[in-house]
Formats: sequence, structure tokens, C-alpha cells
Amino acid sequence: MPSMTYREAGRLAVQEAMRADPTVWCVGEDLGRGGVFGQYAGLEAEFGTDRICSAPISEAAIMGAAVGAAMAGTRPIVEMRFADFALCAIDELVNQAAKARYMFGGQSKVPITVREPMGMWRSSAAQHSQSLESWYTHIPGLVVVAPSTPADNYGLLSAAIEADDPVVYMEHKNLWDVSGEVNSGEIIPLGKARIARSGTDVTIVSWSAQLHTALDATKILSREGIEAEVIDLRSLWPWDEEAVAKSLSKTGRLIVCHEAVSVSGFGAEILATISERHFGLLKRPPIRLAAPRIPISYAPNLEDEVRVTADDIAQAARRID
Amino acid sequence: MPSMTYREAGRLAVQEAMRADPTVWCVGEDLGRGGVFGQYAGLEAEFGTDRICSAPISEAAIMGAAVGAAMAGTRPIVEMRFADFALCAIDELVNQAAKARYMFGGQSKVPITVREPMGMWRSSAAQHSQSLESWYTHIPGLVVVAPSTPADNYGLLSAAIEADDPVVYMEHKNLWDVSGEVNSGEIIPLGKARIARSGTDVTIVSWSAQLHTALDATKILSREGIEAEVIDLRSLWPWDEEAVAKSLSKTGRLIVCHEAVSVSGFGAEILATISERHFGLLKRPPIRLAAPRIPISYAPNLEDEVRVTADDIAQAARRID
Amino acid sequence: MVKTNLDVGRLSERFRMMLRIRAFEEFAIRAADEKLVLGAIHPSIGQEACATGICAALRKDDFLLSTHRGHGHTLAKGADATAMMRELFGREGGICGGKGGSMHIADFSVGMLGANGVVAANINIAAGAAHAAKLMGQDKISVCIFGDGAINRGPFLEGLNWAAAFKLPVLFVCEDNEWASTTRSKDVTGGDSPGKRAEALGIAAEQVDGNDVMAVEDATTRLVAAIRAGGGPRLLHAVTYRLLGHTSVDKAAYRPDGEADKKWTNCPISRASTLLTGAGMSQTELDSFRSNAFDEMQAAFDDAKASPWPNTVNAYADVQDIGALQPLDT
Amino acid sequence: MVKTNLDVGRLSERFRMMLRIRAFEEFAIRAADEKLVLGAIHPSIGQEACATGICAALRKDDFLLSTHRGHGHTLAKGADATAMMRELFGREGGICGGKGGSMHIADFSVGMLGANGVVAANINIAAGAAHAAKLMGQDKISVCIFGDGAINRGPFLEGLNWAAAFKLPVLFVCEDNEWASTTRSKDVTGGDSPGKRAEALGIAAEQVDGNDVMAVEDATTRLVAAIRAGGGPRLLHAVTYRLLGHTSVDKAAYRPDGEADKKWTNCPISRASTLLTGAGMSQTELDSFRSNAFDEMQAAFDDAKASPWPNTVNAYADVQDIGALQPLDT
Ligand SMILES: Cc1ncc(C[n+]2csc(CCOP(=O)(O)OP(=O)(O)O)c2C)c(N)n1
Ligand SMILES: Cc1ncc(C[n+]2csc(CCOP(=O)(O)OP(=O)(O)O)c2C)c(N)n1
Ligand SMILES: [Mg+2]
Ligand SMILES: [Mg+2]
Repeated sequence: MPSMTYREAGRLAVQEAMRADPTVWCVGEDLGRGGVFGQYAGLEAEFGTDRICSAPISEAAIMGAAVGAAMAGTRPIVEMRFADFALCAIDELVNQAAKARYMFGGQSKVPITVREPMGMWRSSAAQHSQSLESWYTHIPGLVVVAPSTPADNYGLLSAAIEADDPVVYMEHKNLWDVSGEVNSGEIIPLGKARIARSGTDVTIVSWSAQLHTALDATKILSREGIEAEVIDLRSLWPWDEEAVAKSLSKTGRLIVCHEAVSVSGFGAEILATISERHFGLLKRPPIRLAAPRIPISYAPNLEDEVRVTADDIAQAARRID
Repeated sequence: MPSMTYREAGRLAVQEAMRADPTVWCVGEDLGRGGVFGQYAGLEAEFGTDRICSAPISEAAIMGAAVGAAMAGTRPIVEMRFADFALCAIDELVNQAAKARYMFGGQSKVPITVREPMGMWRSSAAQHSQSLESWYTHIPGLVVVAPSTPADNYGLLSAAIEADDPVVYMEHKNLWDVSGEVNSGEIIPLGKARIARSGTDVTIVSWSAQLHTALDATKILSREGIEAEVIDLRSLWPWDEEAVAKSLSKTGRLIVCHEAVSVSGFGAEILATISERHFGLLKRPPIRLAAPRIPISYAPNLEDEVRVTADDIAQAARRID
Repeated sequence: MVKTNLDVGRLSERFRMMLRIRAFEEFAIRAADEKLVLGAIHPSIGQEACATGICAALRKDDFLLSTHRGHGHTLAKGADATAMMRELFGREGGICGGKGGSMHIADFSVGMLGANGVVAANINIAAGAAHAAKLMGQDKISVCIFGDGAINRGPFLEGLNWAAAFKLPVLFVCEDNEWASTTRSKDVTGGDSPGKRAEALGIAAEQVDGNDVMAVEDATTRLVAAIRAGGGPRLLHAVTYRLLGHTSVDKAAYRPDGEADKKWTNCPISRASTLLTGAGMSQTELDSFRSNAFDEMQAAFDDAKASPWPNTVNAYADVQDIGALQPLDT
Repeated sequence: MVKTNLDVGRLSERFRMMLRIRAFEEFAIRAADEKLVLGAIHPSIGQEACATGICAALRKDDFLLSTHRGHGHTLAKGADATAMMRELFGREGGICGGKGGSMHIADFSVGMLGANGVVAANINIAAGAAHAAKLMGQDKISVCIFGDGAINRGPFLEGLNWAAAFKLPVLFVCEDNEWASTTRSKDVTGGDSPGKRAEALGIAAEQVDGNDVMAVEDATTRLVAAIRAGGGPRLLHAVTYRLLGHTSVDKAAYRPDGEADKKWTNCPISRASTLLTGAGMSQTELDSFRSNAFDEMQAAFDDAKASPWPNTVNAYADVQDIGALQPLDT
């Protein structure tokens, strides 16, 4: 299998989709120069400036125009640059894209893939670091995806572009350079989790960059004789409740860790669902590890205060044992 | 105690705050004519067009200007008309208002009260009916309030205007005409719940309009010998975990009901917190009653599909018993 | 007052469309008064010439995007009045299955891509529909109607700049009825006109008497031709007046005494009627147009009133393909 | 080339401020290169005349709001270079406690209400600061600087219309450096100029050579006087050029060959230097200005590098009063 970066894997998914379907196009700022993280590198040369559309700084128009273009028969891939800037286009995403099909009684679908690079990345501070995935899970009509590996970024992005729904597709900025094996053609169904590591003692649920920290924690724990099972949710809506429940039926112990703020983060939904519908599986109180409810600082040591570390996870696993 | 409507109670809080503090002013569309729900009736006549500022249809400017005006020493009350339209000003609220104090290292506070009338109200359909309170609880820097009675609307709005934080203040559109006793001067501290009804068998947590349905359910239940305790959270951030835990230590049974979508609604946070920190108090799996993850329809009978009814609550209470 | 080279046949057709719109909305208001319709109704009474004149200049496959005040636009684009009325009543067979109501009225089969409950939101969406047409090499155009209040929201700038930057086939129409809800727009609006704003964004603009249906149609026809020829976007500023309140329950008491009364004399239907009688059409014939329109909408009203509620499982349909709830899940 | 009635004293003062900004940013770039600064640095090298000329025309209590490219504006408004450098390094004693960094640099004590990481967001905020000043009967004004890319975001329309509608004391400055990140702004921008957009919103506008510090100051002084006299908002379009890349790591390879080289000959510091020597100032004196600026910023750099990290409990401070976490809660 060829090895490539998370960045290249996303690029490949876009490239293949554009080759296969002339109605797929990309729209966002600076795409002609490859996008701000190089994730569109070379695509303008192949597909031209119409289909790799470099936009003015007009997030509301980027999103709103994509909604209209989707209703009119194309399949736009919308680049928001930083997930934080999607807040300049929230009416377009939440009041328009997510609801149009429903409000119009099914007369139209809105097949857009909204790429929102998220998360903390080298002192980017409060307005360039947020992880707001749980917001989108709260909005009927939206699909929410957060890949953690190159293979997933290829396979899930391919699936997102193929989907007829508006998909909020959140790549993590700290993963662009991560390498891994990717097979062209291996589409990954939305809504299915992946067992990133098997184990029997405790279930750790995570996604996106935090997944890697969870895996790091398992190495520490394994040395201590604790074998954690790590579930990469991959998609947050729909999310794979069954996979989590299945793991819990083995372990009876649940830890959810994510980079986003704990309060009303997606970990809350998981704990709530499990305690509501699978209470009997819980041998111990479930644990959430997530950011405190404070904005993200610029200074590296203050920024680190909101990170969930492998040690934090290992400690929680010991505690729940 | 004088009786007045929820609408009038809010108006009184604003009026008293404006009389007491010349830096308090209101800004929003059509305020000069009393606001779209009459909640500013007569205030322009008393305070003039500068302090009751009727704005163009520019939600981003209404919110953004309020942020600047707050940093420059005034205390704006921002009227968003429908909570749904606040989505046109989310950057201003979430990236600016909520973070300015922090990003600037405490050089400035942002004392704004953002009134966002929310909820379902006579066939208003998908873009005029949403309850997105859980979003705001996820954002560090924001305080979130959702009053259910005239006394609370007076007392909490007074407290919100006094607070130096940005407060998202969500009145429910279906409560404007509800009457109750209100005493001028009775400020209610933010973050403190109210026991709306005492009981020993099950704890029902709710807020805003849904609280009244919960109270209706207790009448049904009481006839069957089930005495439910109903907690009106009033504020969602901070929320009164202690009051809920205290009630649970009596009842051991938790039902949270709210009008918002269940997935990643604030009920998820409550269930997660309780199962995480007060697991031992739960004698039964906790229950969430909230809207299915579908947009809100226009047709009354379809709209009703997303409502949590008193019967739903009563049934859940029987089930958890 | 016989106007030379008045196209009587065309005007009488437009006149009939305006009457249909008027009758539709009179029944919609009645339905709201009788609590048969619960959601807000924003009547466009007095503005029928805009809807009629604009749509007369469009092809069926051209896109039209409207506002919260969109009954007239939708009817004029060719939607079925009965399905629309059922939608307002929230009944089965409503044009959006009863899920949208007045503020989300749409008929994609005639290119009508929706009213919108968010002021100005359709400006970017319309630009995007035009963007798609251009990408796919179609010669359709996209028309976006919005109010005088909408020009103060960001999407006006972003959407018009977008259309200019990508030279898209869009016609923007500012249907200026002087009022935005209870606010007189000019009190909160800087600059001279929507046209000047458009020009500053690189879009040529024209102004037209929005109560003169033939003038609206002619201006639209001219602009559409320029756009379809690849000339890029245009803006039409149609000056009209909202004869009633903002919604059916708004008495509009905030308007200066006599303002509306005076404007009633400029009602586009009366004006067309005068022209037609001036051109020799009989009062009897005009009256028969009126009663035809009335009868059509009476029938739509009766039909809607007699229609059943939508099946409640429809509440769970058309949310999304992936991760959709089943009704049982709830 | 002796220019008649050149105010040499004033120009040499402006020259020194421009040198300070240049030196500050050269050290900031060095710090980024050396990974002492991790966050993005957006240098304003080549644009120092805008910051300097504008701020020279302001009072200390006037408000200034800036962009992601705000070091020059902040220094010129009177902030302390050492506290600013510490902020870039994310250290204790940083002007925002190390919590904001370059993109959120601010000094409220000199009226500088912040850079902003969201393009155009400060336009509405600046209008609001002016609104407050007007409400409180103060004669302060508010100045908002933004780029040529920012005029395509909604807040440009909403904020300018707001200022026009309420006749607020704001000066909007479009600091037009031709580029928005890797995009040449004119390729995605409709219409003739930011000034025309402002005029269409009811705001009188002027254009100025943004690399001529005295011209910028004079234009600003004139506009500020009009605004302070109650004349309402104005817009200044300052034409300049971004001599380096978008950020310190951007080589700007997307620019046509030679474009930047040619623009270097128009560097505002070189131009001022030429004028000053032409007016008889000695090269030695000019060199001493340069070395003073260099020394000041070298000291700031050394100080920042030697400063400790902020105390981690500060991460929990200044979030909010009500419902704030205690560090122990986490
Ligand atoms: C973003 C947004 N803000 C406010 C409203 C509330 N609202 C509905 S219609 C309206 C007035 C619109 O005025 P105009 O654009 O002139 O259209 P008209 O009603 O006159 O047809 C307002 C303020 C809304 N629907 N959306
Ligand atoms: C809303 C938003 N969109 C995109 C960005 C990313 N971004 C940062 S600076 C910039 C270019 C801004 O160009 P301009 O306004 O001309 O200012 P300049 O950088 O030239 O000073 C962009 C696109 C952002 N920070 N905020
Ligand atoms: Mg209007
Ligand atoms: Mg620029």
C-alpha cells in the first residue's frame, strides 16, 4: 500500500472525485495556490480555475453560494480554511444548508462537503484553534466527520463527497503531516467506528488528533498490565453507538477523550447515551477527559493547560480500573 | 406582589436598569416600536432614540457594535429578535464577545446582555423556532440563562444586565403572555436553580417553557402517587449541579427534559456530569426527553412531533420508578 | 387615456396574474384571521407588479429566489395555487409537504428555489445557483428578489461582489417597498440607493417604477438579455410600496396618517385596470378576470381547508440520508 | 530634491517611528525563524507609513482597531515595544499576558482596542466603540484599519452603513497592500475601489499615497477634524504594498517576478530618508536613528527571550466573572 500524508490523502480523495464527477468542484480562499495548508496543491493545474475556485474573503458567500450551487445540481467542496472562520457562515450552514431539504419538503438535497480544519496547532490562540464538532452534531440535517489517519482522511472524505447530505468534514491541523498507508478506492462508510486497538480492560473512545494521544496512553498502560480498547469514532453524526456498547460489554469501563471543551462537548452526548441506554454495561462511573471551559491561549505553556495528555488518559484508566 | 406578564417583567428589568445606569442602552431592530414582541414597549418614549436604538437589519453589526461599545465603557442590551437570527452574528458573539477579555489578557470586559427569544411558537417552522442554548454553554466566556417565569425573567434579566460578562439571555417566545407575581428589586443570582416543586420520588430537571410541561406532568403523576421534584435550572452556565445532586440524593432518579434537540443538547451535559460525578446517586438509568434530531416543521401536527409533552414526562417517570 | 403602442393582450395577461396574486393573498389573510393558518403571513398586496413583471421576463428553467414575502413571486413563476394554499394551511399535498409554510414556499419544478425566513440569505444562494449554471454551461439565469431592508445585511455585499467577481448570470432585484417591518428603511440606510451600492460593487443597475407592470417586465427583459448574453450580473431597483402591514396581523399604525391611503391610488392593479379600460377593454371583461381569480383562490382555500393533515411520519422524512432517524427512534 | 515647506522636525519624528516598526518586525521575524515565536507573524514591512501617519493624527484617547497585521499600528499608537515583544514570545509581562500573541495584540491604555484574527471583524467593533463615545458625549473618535481583502466581507457593509446611519465618529482606513494572503485582491473584488463602496454607503472617502507618511498624516488629520467636528464617518483609502510574504514563512512565490523588487524602491522608509537627506539632514544622524531603533528592539528581543513563561494558573483567569472555573476544577 502506498504511504502518504493525511494532507495528500485528502487531496487524493478530492482529485479522484473531481475526475469521476464533473459536477464536483472546490471553492474557498487561496485554493489556486494549493490552499492554506497545501491540501489542494496542484489541483488548479489539473482542473482549472472554474472548478478550483479561489474565492474572495467572503465566508458567508462561499458557504451560501455552495448551498445554491448544490441545489442547482453541482456538488461543491467548501473550504473554510480554519473551523473558526465557519462562524462567519453559520446562518448559511445551519439555517440554510442543513434545513433546505426539509423545509422544501424534499424538493432538493444539498450535497456539500464543508471542510473545516480544526484544533490546536502551534500557538494559534483563541480564534484559530477551536474544535466545535459537537455544535454540528446538534443540528438535524448535518453529518459530522473527524478523521484521524491518512487512510481515513482518504476514505471518509471520498464518502463525504459522495453523500447527498451536507457533511461537516473536520480535518485536524496538527495531522496534516502524519503519514500512513492509503489505498485508492477504499471508501469508508460514514457512521462506522474503527477499533484502533483491541483490549479488554477499559474502553477509550476518541477521534481526530486526540485519538493518537489515546493510543500513546495505551502503551503506558500496557506496561502496567492494563489493556485498553481504543475506538476511533471517525464520524460523530451518525456515531457508532453499537461499537461502543459492544466494547463496553467487554470492559464495563468508559473513558471518552477529546480536544474540545468538556462542557457540552460530544463526550457529553456519548456519556449521556451510554448511561441512558446501556447503564447496565457500566461497571464504573464513566469518565470524560476534555478541555476545561476556557479559551485557548497563545503561550505554549498556557495552551498546554487545555490539552488532554497521554498521562491524563493513563491516569484516568488506572482510576477507573 | 404585583402580577405582570413575562414580557412586562423583562421590560421592567430593562427600564429599571436604564434608570439606574446611564450607560445601559438597547440596540436591535424595530425597538422604537416596542420590539417585535412588545418587550420594549414605551421605552423609546422614556429614554429617547439614542438609548433605545432602532437598528438596520444588520445582526452582525448589532452584535459587533455592541462588543465595541461594551469595550468602550457602555453596557448594551442586544436584541436578536429570534434566537435563529443570532446565527448571523455568531462570529461576533463567539469569536469576539466571548473571547475578547481573555485574548487581551483582561484589559477589557465585554458586559453585553444578548436577548435571544427562542423556541417553538405557532407554526414558525425551521428558521424561527430553534433552541440552541447548549451551543452557548460550550463556549468559554459566555453565561447562559433561560428563564421560565415572569419573576425569573425580571430577576435574572436584572442580574444579567448587571453582570460584567457577555450573557446569552434566552426568553421563550411562548411565554411572553404568561402572568405571575413580580417584585421589583428581587434580583436572582445567575447560576442558582429553583425547586419549582418538591417531591421525593423522581427528579425532573428542566428550564424555559418546558419547565411548565414538567409541572403539568407532576399533576398527572401525583394522582398516581408519584411525587416528582422539579428543578428549574434557570441558568445553564453556570448550572446548579449541587441542587440537582441534592435532589438525586433523595430520589435516585433523574429525568431531564428540554425543547431542544436531544443529541448534544444540554440534557447530555447534565446526564454526563451526573453519571461521571454522582454515579452512586443513580438508582436507575437517567432519562433524557427532548426533540428528535429533525428540523422543526410548519404544520402543527408535524411540529408537535418534536414536542415533549406532559404525558411523555409522566410516562418516563413511571418507567424510571 | 389610451397609451400608444400598449400591448393590450400582454397587459391583460399580466393583469390577470396580478389579480391571482391579490386574490391568493386575500384568502391567505382570511385564513390567518380565521386561525386556519397559524404561521406568519407577509402579504405583498400593492407589490404584484414586481412579481408579475419580473417572472414574465423569465424562462421556466431560470431560477428564482425570493423572500419571506414570496407568494406573488412563487405564483408568478408558475407554481400551483392549490398546492401553495395547502402549504400555508400546513396540509397534505402542500407544495413543501406542509413542512415549510409561507416563509419557505418553493417549487423547484418551475425553478422557484424558495422563499427564505432569513432576510438576505437568498442573495448568496442565488449567486451560487448562477455559479452552478455557469459551471455546467447552461444558459439559465438566476434571479434574486429581496427587500429594501435586506441591503443592510452582509450577504448583499458578499453576494453581489461574488457575482461580479465571477461574472455570474444573476439578476438582483431590490423590491423596495419603503418599509422594513416597522422601520422606514431610509432612516437606517446610508447612501443614495441600492443601485449605487451595486455599482460600487461593479454591477450595473437600473431603477424602475415597480408599480408599472409593463415597465418592470420591459426592464427585466432588457437586463435578462444582457445577462444571458454573458454580460454578468445586473441589479434592478423596483420602487413600490407595501400597502398593508408587515404581517397580516400588523395594523401598521406606525405609518404617518394618510401615507398608505395616498399610495393606494398608485396600486399596480388599479393602474393596469385604468390602462386596460382606456385601451377599450370592457368593465365586464375586467370584472370577469377578477371573479376568475377570486374563484380560483376560493377553490384553493376550500381545498386546503378540507385537506387532511400530513402524515406524522413525514416529520422524519427528508432530514438527511446518512444518520437519519427512524420515527421509532424517538 | 528639496521639497518646499517640508516640516523636517515632524518628518524625522515619523521617520524614527517607521524605523522602530521596521526594527520591531525584523526582530519578530527573526524570533519566528528561530522558533522562539510559534504563532503566525504577519509583517507590515513596507506599510509603516500608514501606521505612523494615521496614529500621528490621533489623540491617545482615540480608539484604534487593527488587523492580524497590527504590530505597526500598535507601536505607533504608543504601546510599549518590550511588552509587545514579550507577547509575541508568549511570555510573562506580555501586553496581553501571553494569552493573545501577535494576532490579538492590544493596549487599551493607549486606546488600542486590539488586532483581530478574523478579517473584517473589527469594522463593526470599531463602529460600536464610536457609538459608545457618541452616547457618552465624548469627543473621542474611533479608527478602524483593515486590508483590501476585508472589504469583501459582510461586516464592511454592515459596519459602514451603521456608522453612516448613526453618524458616528469613525475613520475607516483601508490599508490596501494589493494582496490578500496569496490572492491579488483585484482579481476577486468587484467595483472600482473601497472609496466608491464607502460613498455608496453614504460615507465620503479619500485616497492617499500610503507610502508617503506625511501625506497619510495630513489626510488623516483633515478627516479626523471633520469627524471630530460631528461630520460623521469618513473612509481613507491608503495605497501601499506588502513587501514581504503574507506571513514570515511565506516566500510569496506567487507574485510575478520583479513585482516586489520594483516596489522596494517605493519603500516609505527609503522615501522619507531621501527627503530628509534632501532637506539637509546628515547620513550620520539618519544612521543613528536606525541604530537607536535597532537597539531598542534588540533589547526588547533579548528581554522577551529571557522572560519566564506565564504562570499556568493565568490560563484560568479572565475568562468570565460568573461561572468561571477554578484551576482545580479541571
Ligand atoms: C436576518 C434576519 N433579521 C431579521 C429578520 C426579521 N424580519 C423579517 S422580514 C423583516 C423586514 C424585511 O424588510 P425588507 O427587506 O424591506 O422586506 P419587506 O418585508 O419589506 O418585503 C425583518 C426585519 C429576519 N427574518 N432575518
Ligand atoms: C474571516 C476570515 N477569513 C479568512 C482569514 C484568513 N486570512 C487571514 S489574513 C487574510 C488576508 C487578508 O487580506 P487583507 O484584508 O488584504 O489584509 P492583509 O493581510 O493584506 O494585511 C486571510 C484570508 C481570516 N483570518 N478571517
Ligand atoms: Mg421593505
Ligand atoms: Mg491586503
